[in-house]
Amino acid sequence: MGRIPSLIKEVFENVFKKPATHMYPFEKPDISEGFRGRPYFVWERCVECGICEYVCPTFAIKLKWTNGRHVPWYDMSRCCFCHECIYNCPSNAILPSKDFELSAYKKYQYEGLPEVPVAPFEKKDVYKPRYINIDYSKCVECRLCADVCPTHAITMTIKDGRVVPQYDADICILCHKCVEICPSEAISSTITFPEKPEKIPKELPPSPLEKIGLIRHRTITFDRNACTGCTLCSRVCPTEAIVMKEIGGRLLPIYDIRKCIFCGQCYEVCPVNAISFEPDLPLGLRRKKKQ
Amino acid sequence: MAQKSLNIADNKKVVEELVSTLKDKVLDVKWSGPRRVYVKIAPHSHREFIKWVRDKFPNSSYLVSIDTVDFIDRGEFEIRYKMQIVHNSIKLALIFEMNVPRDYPKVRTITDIVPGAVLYERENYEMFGIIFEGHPNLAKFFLPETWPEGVYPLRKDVNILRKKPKVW
Amino acid sequence: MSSLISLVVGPQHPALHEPERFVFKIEGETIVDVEPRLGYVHRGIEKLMETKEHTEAIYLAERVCGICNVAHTLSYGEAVEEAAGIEVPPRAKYLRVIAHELNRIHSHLLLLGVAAELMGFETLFMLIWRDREIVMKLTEDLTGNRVISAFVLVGGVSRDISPELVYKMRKHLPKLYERVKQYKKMMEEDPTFTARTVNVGYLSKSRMLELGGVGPTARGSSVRMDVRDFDPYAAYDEIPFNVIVYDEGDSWARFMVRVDETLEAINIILYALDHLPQGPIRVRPPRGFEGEGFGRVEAPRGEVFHHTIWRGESKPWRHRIRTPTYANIPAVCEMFKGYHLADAPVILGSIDPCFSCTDRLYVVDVRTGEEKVIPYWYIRKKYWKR
Amino acid sequence: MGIVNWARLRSPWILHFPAAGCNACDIEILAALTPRYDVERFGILLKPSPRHADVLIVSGPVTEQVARRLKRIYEQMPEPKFVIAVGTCAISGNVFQTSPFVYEGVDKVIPVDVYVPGCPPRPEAIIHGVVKLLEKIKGGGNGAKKS
Repeated sequence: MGRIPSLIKEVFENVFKKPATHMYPFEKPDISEGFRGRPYFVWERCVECGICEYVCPTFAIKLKWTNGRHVPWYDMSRCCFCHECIYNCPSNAILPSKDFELSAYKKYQYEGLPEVPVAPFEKKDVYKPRYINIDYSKCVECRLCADVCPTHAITMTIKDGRVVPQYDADICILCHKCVEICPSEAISSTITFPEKPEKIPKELPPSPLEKIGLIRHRTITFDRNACTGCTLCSRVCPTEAIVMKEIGGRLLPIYDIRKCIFCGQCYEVCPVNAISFEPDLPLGLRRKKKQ
Repeated sequence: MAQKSLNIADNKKVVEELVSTLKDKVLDVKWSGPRRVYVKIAPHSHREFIKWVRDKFPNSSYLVSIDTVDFIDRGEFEIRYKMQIVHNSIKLALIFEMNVPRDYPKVRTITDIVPGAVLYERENYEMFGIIFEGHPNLAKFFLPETWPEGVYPLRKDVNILRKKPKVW
Repeated sequence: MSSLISLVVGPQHPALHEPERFVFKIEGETIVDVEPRLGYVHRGIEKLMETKEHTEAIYLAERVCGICNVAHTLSYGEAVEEAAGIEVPPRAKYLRVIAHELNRIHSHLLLLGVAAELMGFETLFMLIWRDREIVMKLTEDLTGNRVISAFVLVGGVSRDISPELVYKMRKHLPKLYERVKQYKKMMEEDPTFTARTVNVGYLSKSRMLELGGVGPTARGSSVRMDVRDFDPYAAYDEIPFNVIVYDEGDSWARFMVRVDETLEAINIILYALDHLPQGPIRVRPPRGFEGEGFGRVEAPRGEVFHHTIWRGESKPWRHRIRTPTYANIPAVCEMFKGYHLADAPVILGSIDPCFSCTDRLYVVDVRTGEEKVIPYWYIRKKYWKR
Repeated sequence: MGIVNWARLRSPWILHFPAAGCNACDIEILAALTPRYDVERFGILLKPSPRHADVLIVSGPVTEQVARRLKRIYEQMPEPKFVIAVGTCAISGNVFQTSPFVYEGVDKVIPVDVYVPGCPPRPEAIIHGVVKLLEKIKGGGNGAKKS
């Protein structure tokens, strides 16, 4: 029994020490400097970019149309306090705090939003601080901007023989994804744009590709009489620009130029040569066609 | 540090020996770093490889995991057996990749060679529907009793998520 | 064999801290066979991983297991970084080591306390948990939360260490070292502890390798395997440390491995603080890439293993997670056999079970029954894409 | 406020049910019992059996398999009974929301009296939640009406 005293000694030492207990509700809790507590949103600074909604792993932040602004609604009952939104906010509109006493009786107390104040730029008689400005003389019609746009504010349309992006300022949340991705720097954000831009200008400048002698292949034509309705073209199409539809008892391809990327796969795969390019593919890009 | 000594030549020697022993069954060898090697093996030859490793290093190798990748575009499953060897200066992770046709996923079990593979095989049966012939108890382990027969959740063509994921 | 009785323990049972079920087949008081049933904690993480980008998925990986969360995020990070071909800055590597080892200390002390409680040794439980608060405070200072740290991100770490915190760690960790040494002495000598653990749950080395046990469970049976040693990640190839191996193979050895590892972890942290390089703490990872990556990490319970396959999209094609408790279940089922039912909690405790790690794959809900019918167009689309 | 209610306020007995969580909340609840925070100051006692408990603490996301067991445990508790949902997973499902098989919160299965958000909540936050529940009982919450 000579082995027990190691613990007995320990116990007796602790009898005369100060208790280790932290008397929490009656005493101020000891919280570290960088503790991740509840995030607070500063509406005056918010530029409505939507990045916080994108990075949130738990769907706790949702952009909603409130009082004429796209502001983030924060649902604390879903928040996992990872502070990813705070690290990513471009305008420091979300502030960390050390609040942890968040318990409540009802779940709806966590949702909702205080009254959204007037955005600072509205006071200066500016409708919105920034717009996306598209320079059509630089646009190479690659449709990357339409692909990345989260709210479909940029969509592709056909005008003056070009497939160009059109911009809807009302839906745009100014996330600047299109500015980042544009390969030809045709999209830029303007700080002092006075008024809402048109969806698409009335007259389009010529395409930059034509200046250097390249011709964009703009049309694919389908010879409906020759078509057998085999659906091969709709299957190979990578962008689902060709859809098969039953017209007059026959299965015929319906073609959407706004989705087409002119890859030529349908042209290559068609067994009866019913698909043709106009103008024809340049020599370097022309594929060998089996007869 | 003595225990951190790593001899890459020794690692290579092991793989060369493996390839020379089971020459016709090895389809491809791919190194990813000095300690990891992917060995593509012929269908239904996994037992020989694992037996070889276990017999050669009985006191210094173990089975890390068995898992499956669903290559739905190629129409086949890829079963991966991961082994680890730690023997003096040999520190090698071996990954045996084996293709199995998607419409007839049936392989022999390895539980008689490595008894610890029981749970991994059950899991792969449950999640991908791969049948391990000769397994002592190929029953449900994770999924509850109400789960319908013939639906294997980790296959790519099974879509059971509730909310749509974000579009960005 | 007529006296064979099946005894169901769980899912809710005072000796188990998580919902799982064990069916013990007992003859008199002796356990003859055991059949585990997991799946109560099954959340479908591997399927969810395929729908998330790495910015979100790192938080999902963190919640595979809350106790060894740094091991899981580190493993996920290592895997994705290997797939994307990113090199992490050296300072971030050292900070990862510090967070990882703090996590290990807290997990081992947690288990030793819980094990003492399972043996009815309440005093030791309370004493260990009191000293564990030192680590919790340091973790909170470093990462911003006591348990779930959100510290490791893909490409680096989320925040830097301050000079005051370095000073604080150097001050408090040697104190903790002394305390843990005291507990080690207690566990070696105290009859309350040794009577319940020595020669209980024995498993030999060769059997352990056959069953594929990992981590402290295997190292208690003189299997000299530690991922930090044979496949070093983060900054472990520059940091000297010892691999703790005990030869006894019983529950006592498994507990002692953990005590010694706690001491070793404190040494590693102090070494890392002395050799902390300067520089940035994070690089930006790309969004979509192609590649395959491994993340193998020695978590407190054993080897955590993430394997990820990316095929050029912003989401992984397949993400595989192998957790340590899952590998240890065949071993623990073997350990139960031949011992008394009263020893079962101690044997189970000696592998440090973590069932939330284990049941990560899938879970069923009756409400969505109709959604399980796979629409034809979905298959068709998947097949005909490219 | 009857004498029974007074007694209940002085010493609520707690049953901790860990649902399919990641253990982080569980160890924080356990940490609240240990010397540093010591909830036994308020007479709170952790009980292993649902028959003895007044308050059920649920942590972690509720899966279908756990939901049935949770319901059974809730039914076994004597009246009046109170439920505290600890952690974001127990309130709304947290990162597992997209998984079709995790309920979005405990309140889809059993009624909840107090929610304690946090991932995981600090032990202080859990104590705060318990204190808030005691206030509710004192102020004539659903428990007082039933008894």
